[in-house]
Amino acid sequence: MTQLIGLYSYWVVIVLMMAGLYIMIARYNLVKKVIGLGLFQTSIFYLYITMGKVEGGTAPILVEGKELVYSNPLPHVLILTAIVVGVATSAVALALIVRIHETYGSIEEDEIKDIEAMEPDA
Amino acid sequence: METLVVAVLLTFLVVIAIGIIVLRDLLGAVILLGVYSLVAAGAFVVMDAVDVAFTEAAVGSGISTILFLGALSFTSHKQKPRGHDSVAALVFVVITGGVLIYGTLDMPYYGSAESPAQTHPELAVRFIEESGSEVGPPNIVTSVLGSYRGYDTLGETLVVFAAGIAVLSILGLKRRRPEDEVLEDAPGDTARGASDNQQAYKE
Amino acid sequence: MFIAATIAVLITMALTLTRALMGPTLFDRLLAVNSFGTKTVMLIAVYGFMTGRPDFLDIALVYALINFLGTVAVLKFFEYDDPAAATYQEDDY
Amino acid sequence: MFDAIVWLVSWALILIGCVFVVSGAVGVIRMPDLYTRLHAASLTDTGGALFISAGLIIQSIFVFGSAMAAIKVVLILFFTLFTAPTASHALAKTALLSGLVPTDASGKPLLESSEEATQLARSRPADYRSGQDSETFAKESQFFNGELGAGRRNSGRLS
Repeated sequence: MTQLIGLYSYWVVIVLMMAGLYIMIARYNLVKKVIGLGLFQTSIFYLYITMGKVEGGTAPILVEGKELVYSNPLPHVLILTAIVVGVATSAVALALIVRIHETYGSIEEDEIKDIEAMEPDA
Repeated sequence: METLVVAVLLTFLVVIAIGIIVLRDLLGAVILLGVYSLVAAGAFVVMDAVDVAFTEAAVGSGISTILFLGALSFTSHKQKPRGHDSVAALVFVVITGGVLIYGTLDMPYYGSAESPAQTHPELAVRFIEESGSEVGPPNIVTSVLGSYRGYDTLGETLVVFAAGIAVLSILGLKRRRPEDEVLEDAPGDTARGASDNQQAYKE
Repeated sequence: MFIAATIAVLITMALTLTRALMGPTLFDRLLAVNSFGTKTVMLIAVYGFMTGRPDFLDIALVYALINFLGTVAVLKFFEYDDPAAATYQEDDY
Repeated sequence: MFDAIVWLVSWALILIGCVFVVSGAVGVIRMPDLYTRLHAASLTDTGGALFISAGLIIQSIFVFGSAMAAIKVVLILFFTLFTAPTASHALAKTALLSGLVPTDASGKPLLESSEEATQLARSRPADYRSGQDSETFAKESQFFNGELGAGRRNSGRLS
């Protein structure tokens, strides 16, 4: 039981990661793939923040004159960077998708492959 | 109570993720992704990561939703109603998940103060004890972000800058083409994008 | 008292989330999502008081604004998109 | 004594707010179509936020002794009171604009076609005043006074 409570958050994170991975593998729509990527990213942020939490602690903002337990600030810093970089990544991906749609008229991966096979110069 | 709130929010996240998988409509999926970020940010508040919650709410739920909407308005928001649920993908995902869950069995429990991440003398302990006198601001995350890991933040800014340049150069190329060619090339849905370009020319 | 309020808000969030997943039109989802966002703001405000450190209400403030922004952005999308395409009922699932 | 009053008042306010919020969520689940759900959600959202925030303001001033927290709660309340009705209005209007036809209690559509709904949403008060769109105005006033009222009476009799 203690194991269930203690590890529940990790397991949920893994389920979320697998949901994102499944979307990226099984869905042919390119925008949907980027959505899956976003899902995966957020679950990784969650994993890091879970590891920084200390039982009974508060947010790592110093309060004068009080002895408080603070949660670990290092994962927060790493994830702050990761969130911003993640959005930059998906922005580039979406821009590429818009260009693909202009060229091929489709954002379904298999249709694009068919078009490629028919006219290799396109 | 804290653990209960975290558990409920985590369950919400799983439900939303399943909804995103099942939903065939892209616009609905984008809306649900925004909610997903919002719930995750709420859970970050409960787990004491207030700065991360700020950023996740503003960037994950705000900016990225708007980026997705922009992309959808240039393409189409209907996923083709064909079944792509391949068994091989499911098997692969289940096996990977199983291996990862096996890997968590010897991880430190949620909230434990004795885990290596919490007790490393050069990292968390030092930041919490010394950053007030060494750097100054009461918010430890700010101190670490701006001072101890300042070059990291500089690199992050560079990445965002590079991404901005990349998006502009990917999307902006067609503006330099002659007008008629753009109109001929544009099939169906992008006609509106082309007319936007025309307006840009007039202005 | 704050515990009761937190539980009430969590139940509400679960109910609105059900509507967001059930649909049937996109507007229903959007309505549920907007309502869900307001509930998140309430949850964070109440939670701050529950733990006795109500310093983090700024986050609830940010959420209130972001939530409105998101809803209006999606609605703008509808206005510029083909209006007839928006009301279709999702046929599968 | 004073503490007891503060505790009682804030407790009552937060409880009323919770009742609002939960009943609104039940309405969102149970109501038959979008417009009725919107009605349930938007009104209880604003009401619930109002009462819960009032309770929190009393708590933050008298129990926590923090004026800053009270100001922040007031700001949250302020923004919620402005943005929630605006979002609901925009949602209803866009739904009508895209041709989602409102129905009465028996599920009978109140407008003949989705084009009519779009037209209804496109008509603007400014157009009535300048007399540019008198036909739509007549239709709309007939809709709101006649058919909707009839639908409401009808639903009263049915239930």
